[in-house]
Amino acid sequence: MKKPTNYKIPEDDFLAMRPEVLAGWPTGQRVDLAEALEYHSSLAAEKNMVNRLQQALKKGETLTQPRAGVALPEELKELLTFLHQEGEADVLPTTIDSYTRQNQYREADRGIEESRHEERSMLNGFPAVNHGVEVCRDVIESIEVPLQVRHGTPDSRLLAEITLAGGFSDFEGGPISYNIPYAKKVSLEKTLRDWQYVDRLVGLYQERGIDINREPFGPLTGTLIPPSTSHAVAILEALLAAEQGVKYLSLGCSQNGNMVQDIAAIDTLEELAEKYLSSEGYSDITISTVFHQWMGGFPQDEAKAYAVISWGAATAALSGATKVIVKTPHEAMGIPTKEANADGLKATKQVVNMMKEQSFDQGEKLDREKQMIRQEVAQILSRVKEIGEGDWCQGVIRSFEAGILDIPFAPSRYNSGRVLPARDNNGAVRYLDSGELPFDSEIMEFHDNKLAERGEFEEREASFQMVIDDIYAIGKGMLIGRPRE
Amino acid sequence: MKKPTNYKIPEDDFLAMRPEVLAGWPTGQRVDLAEALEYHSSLAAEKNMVNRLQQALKKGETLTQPRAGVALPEELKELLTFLHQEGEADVLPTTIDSYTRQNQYREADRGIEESRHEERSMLNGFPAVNHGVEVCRDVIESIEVPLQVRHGTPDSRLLAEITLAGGFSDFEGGPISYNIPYAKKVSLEKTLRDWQYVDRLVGLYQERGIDINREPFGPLTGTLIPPSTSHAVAILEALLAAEQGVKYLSLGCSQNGNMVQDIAAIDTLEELAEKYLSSEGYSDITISTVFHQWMGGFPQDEAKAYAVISWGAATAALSGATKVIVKTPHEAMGIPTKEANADGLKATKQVVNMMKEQSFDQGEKLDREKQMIRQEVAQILSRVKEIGEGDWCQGVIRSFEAGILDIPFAPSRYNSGRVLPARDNNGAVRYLDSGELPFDSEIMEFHDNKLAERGEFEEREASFQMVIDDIYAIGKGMLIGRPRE
Amino acid sequence: MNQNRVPTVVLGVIGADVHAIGNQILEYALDEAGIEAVNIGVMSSQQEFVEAAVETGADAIWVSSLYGHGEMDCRGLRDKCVEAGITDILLYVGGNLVIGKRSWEGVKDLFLDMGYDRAYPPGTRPQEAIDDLWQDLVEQRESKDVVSSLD
Amino acid sequence: MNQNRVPTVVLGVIGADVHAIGNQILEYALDEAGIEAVNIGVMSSQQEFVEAAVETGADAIWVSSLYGHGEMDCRGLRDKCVEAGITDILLYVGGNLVIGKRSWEGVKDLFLDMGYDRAYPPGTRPQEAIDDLWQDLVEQRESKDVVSSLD
Ligand code: B12
Ligand code: B12
Repeated sequence: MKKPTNYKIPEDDFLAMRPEVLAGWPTGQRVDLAEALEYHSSLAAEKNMVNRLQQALKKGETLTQPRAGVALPEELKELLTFLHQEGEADVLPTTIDSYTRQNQYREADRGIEESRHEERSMLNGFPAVNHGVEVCRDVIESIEVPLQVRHGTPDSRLLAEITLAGGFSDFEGGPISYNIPYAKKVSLEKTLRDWQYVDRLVGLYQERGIDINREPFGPLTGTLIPPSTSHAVAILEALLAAEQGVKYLSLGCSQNGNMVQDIAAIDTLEELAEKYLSSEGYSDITISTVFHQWMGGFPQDEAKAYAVISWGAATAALSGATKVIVKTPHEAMGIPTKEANADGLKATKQVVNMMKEQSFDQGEKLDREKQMIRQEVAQILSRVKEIGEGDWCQGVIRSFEAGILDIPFAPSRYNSGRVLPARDNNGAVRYLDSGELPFDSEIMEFHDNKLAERGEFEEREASFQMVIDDIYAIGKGMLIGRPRE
Repeated sequence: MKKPTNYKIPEDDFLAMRPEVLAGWPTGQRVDLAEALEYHSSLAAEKNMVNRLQQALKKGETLTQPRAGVALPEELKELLTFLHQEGEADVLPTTIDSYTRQNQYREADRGIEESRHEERSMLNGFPAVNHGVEVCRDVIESIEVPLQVRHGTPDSRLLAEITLAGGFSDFEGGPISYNIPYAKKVSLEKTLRDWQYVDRLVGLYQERGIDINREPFGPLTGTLIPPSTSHAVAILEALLAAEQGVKYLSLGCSQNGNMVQDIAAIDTLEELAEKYLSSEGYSDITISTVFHQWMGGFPQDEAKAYAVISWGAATAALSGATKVIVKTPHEAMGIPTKEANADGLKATKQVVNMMKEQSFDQGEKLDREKQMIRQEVAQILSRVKEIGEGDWCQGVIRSFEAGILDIPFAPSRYNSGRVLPARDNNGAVRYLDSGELPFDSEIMEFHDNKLAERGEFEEREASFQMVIDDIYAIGKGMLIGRPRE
Repeated sequence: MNQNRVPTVVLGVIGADVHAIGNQILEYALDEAGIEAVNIGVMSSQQEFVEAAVETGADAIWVSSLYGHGEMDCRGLRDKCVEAGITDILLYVGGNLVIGKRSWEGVKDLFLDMGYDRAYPPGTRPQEAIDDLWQDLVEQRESKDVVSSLD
Repeated sequence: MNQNRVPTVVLGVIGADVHAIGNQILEYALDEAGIEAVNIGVMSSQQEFVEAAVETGADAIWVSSLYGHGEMDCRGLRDKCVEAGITDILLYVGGNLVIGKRSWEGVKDLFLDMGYDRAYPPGTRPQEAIDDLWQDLVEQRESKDVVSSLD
């Protein structure tokens, strides 16, 4: 098989690939593109995600969205309705279970059965492939707002076919962001190809007049990811998607906890994505932004969890993100009850509503953070392009091999795992060890100095113990993992 | 009786007044100054509030403090211990019940009895006068951190005598702040005199080497108070206290919800208080600051209440206030259970801990807010001094008569009640009607313009309906009370 | 109730309670609704409520209690009304009536048992009580009409 | 357990679970404690755990499950160990073992009944389990000593 390169799959080639994909599970047979397009046209405009996001962009809203998914459709409808009505969620997800994410549809079937039998969800999400197109449509029809598929599936071709035909108008993930943090042995060659398929499918809908939004998964491993790392990935995935005909993209990252750095992250993400997309010749793309409330370990105490949630909501509002993905007071313990999920949403909504008319002085500190992110992203992406000899697909593959792209704490064996992040003395996330990231000495010194400053303050060397302390910190009530006395 | 003037009560005069005060209720007989001083000296340094506040000032901490008080001492000890241990409160209060606040000691006795009988607190606070010195000391001894008396008592002379002798090292209130928002028919002449007594008593402790902190009640009616109004009152009360020998003062105000304005408020409060104190010749005073989480109507929903609490905590931390007074998720419903009280504290602590190393760009917006507050306070206070012919006591009395001092929504008949506040289009609190406040045209125009801007946006005139909408807004999930569609 | 007269409500905050804001809003809302509002303000005793009601020939008394002592402060108001000869006057009560967050049903029964006609939980919109008032006044008049037609 | 040998623990994350961070920290903590850590990483099957344990002559298997499918994934591991002839190997399990926030006592019993020696709730500090391990190993040795002295 040819190595994947960043070219738009010709429609005929694409259509030739479809039967095999759809044969992956019996429910695939039901998918019919023409009929699906018609179905989308028949849906009210309010149920289309692109429509809702455009509106938010225009009005400067920050929309709230939960994570939520259970094994059975009736329960899913009840859950989503509750989150919309009681939780005041602006847009809704359907989170897919972990078996489906691994294409283990047989295990998912077992999970469905066990869930029916035990009368509680034995799956951590909704196995949309097993349920099939009609069941998805039944869900879509019963909910008043647009739905997005959220998953973490390296090979989501069949999932995309079924859920898009099922009426979903937004699909999360990407070849890097749903591989490196979500898999151990899946090669980037494979995911790059599989996501070209997904993006091409979205492009097909788009070309035929149905707006579908795509959202790379910004947070990656969710834990102390320096903004330039997640930005580089998000922009690469945006470029790859754009090539296949995707027109609407939500790009995001997760809260790190230092407000200035977090605001700088959202600001630059939009700015840089637009810059790269247009300089690469994709000029009619609409970008919205997504801010994830803290994605690492949460405090077990619910009151403290509310604090983390609210602080994330405040940052989202101040950064002007188009959407905020909401955590719940049960986060550290397990998949939330619908009530706990609604509580996270309500707390977020209250803060967003109270902040939406407010803005801050933006001065030197913010400028400096933005400038650092811009430089770091530029240096990473120019090396990626260079090593790929102008091809972004090859660039991604070779960059991960060489550690030019390197995601902290990721389980994938295709990730070199040399980069170590840690917080500086103000809680901003820096590179403690930048591994093989292609940074110049100015950037390296900046990070080294920042961490030396903290080391001095704490009277210890910056080391892996510091990283561990930072991983635990928010769960233990702090932002920075100070040494224990 | 002579009109009150701002002079230091001679010690002999003061001692001559004491017997009558102490005769106010049988427990007064037990108070013995010399013995009380000895008792304070015997207490561990950690139990002294001044000590703790100095430490916080030095380290740049923001201490957390709840409101809490129940009828019976055993329950009070249990409650306070819980709030310290489980709620991680840094310093603790004892909130006094409303009968004691009105010197209705007989009703308080009935409340104690009913509480014993019903086995739940039938009083909204701790009737310290009825319980007396020994019971107070028993409470002090069982708690590891310093305790402050929080009340709302126009005439708190006996309460101060008993609680200070009982080992409390911090006493809240003042002649204006515990009169105008807390009483209907009590004259300022009376409260000015009664608080001279209280401050003189504190001065006596101070002169004899026992540090006692005094805290004017910053929030006043707690609802949409423009910073210059509460600052003017806080500074006046600081000046009056300083004259009587008070050396340690915590000055505060409550959150209004616009972060820039709130930070400006805390910044200028400290700055202006120091300026006025030293220009009036009180140079050895230590000022700390207190930020109250939103003091107006709360959302009933607990998740939303957490959001308001957390947002207040964030503002407190960013403003660098020495202490934050914490609300609870039960606020809209009733006096919180000890668990709910601890929950508010824990959420606050989490935010404060996550924010404490962070700071912001401070630019033009903040400067402008600060500049407005400085000018407004200067204009009010210079009129107060002028109309008092150089005497601050007389200045206060005449200013309230003339509406030069005027507290929105206050129940007192000594308040002219012409001032109406409302939020501008960014949620900052402005003067919709500045009544007789002695502002120059520049200031008036500033406020008018701000409110006109909002009026235009909302397509309605700024009116009392806007004020009502703002009063309800936070309780209904918004900062600004927009017209209903 | 005189058929052509604007109805009159005496309102105030009972006991040692100084919560003034809701009281000011209630007065404004009654005014806007075309009801004569006699506001005796905060810190009002039972006696003051009754006197004001007698003096103004009020149709209803609206008692607020926010600060938690409502249970102790509100007991006995109906008796005082009866003593003063305004036996049938409508008594409404609202606010944060008891100490702490308790189930509303229990609290409501407590106050209805004390002789109040209606009780309102925290967060009640004034309009709700105003609607109730019009309805109660109509019913009262109808039942009086029945009585007088039986004369 | 060989008296002079450094104890060996096989650790990994079971099923389709990719939560890698706790696993990395556990490995580091075991290392620091002077225990040989054989980390088979995330997404490991029961078979992989057993094979690694047999191969390395491990004293214990530490299974992590975070993502909620622990109940389905962990069932049967003890049987597989017995089949593979490592009947007495210590089996510890920890993480967010079930879906949702459930009472820990119930969850613990569920996993002990499945044949695990110890189960740990979310938020367990690695040191706690390391202390338990040392203790369990001593006890195991003592009971083996008793057995061998009876031979
Ligand atoms: C970071 C994170 C992620 C990252 C993981 C990145 C990566 N590859 O590692 C991402 C974003 C990719 C992710 C994905 C998912 N996640 Co996740 N995730 C988390 C989160 C926020 C933190 C986990 C973490 O790193 N903690 C820090 C480490 C140090 O702690 P730890 O993992 O708990 O491990 C410690 C202890 O538990 C203990 N321990 C663990 N195992 C063992 C074993 C033994 C023997 C012992 C002694 C001790 C022990 O020691 C460890 C070290 O101290 C948790 C919630 C939380 N805890 O706040 C959710 C959480 C674990 N995730 C959850 C879920 C459901 C998912 C998803 C299915 C997605 C979803 N619903 O949206 C996918 C699953 C993908 C998959 N196939 O596995 C749920 C699990 C629900 C449940 N059990 O009911 C949680 C609890 C969140 C929630 N409340 O919904 N997640
Ligand atoms: C602002 C406020 C204050 C201000 C009041 C300033 C002033 N003079 O008005 C200050 C700071 C001075 C204050 C003091 C105290 N307060 Co206060 N205060 C509040 C707060 C935050 C808002 C009240 C408010 O203005 N709401 C907005 C208005 C518009 O709403 P409202 O008052 O509820 O009134 C509306 C409805 O209830 C209804 N309504 C009211 N009465 C009636 C009657 C009828 C017939 C009808 C139909 C409807 C109706 O209509 C009104 C208009 O919409 C509330 C908590 C909350 N609600 O969030 C606590 C609260 C009322 N206070 C409380 C307490 C305990 C006190 C203190 C004892 C202090 C303390 N513990 O620290 C003192 C009491 C002093 C005294 N002697 O009364 C408690 C009462 C506890 C309880 N019942 O269990 C509360 C609930 C806070 C709490 N959870 O602890 N307080």
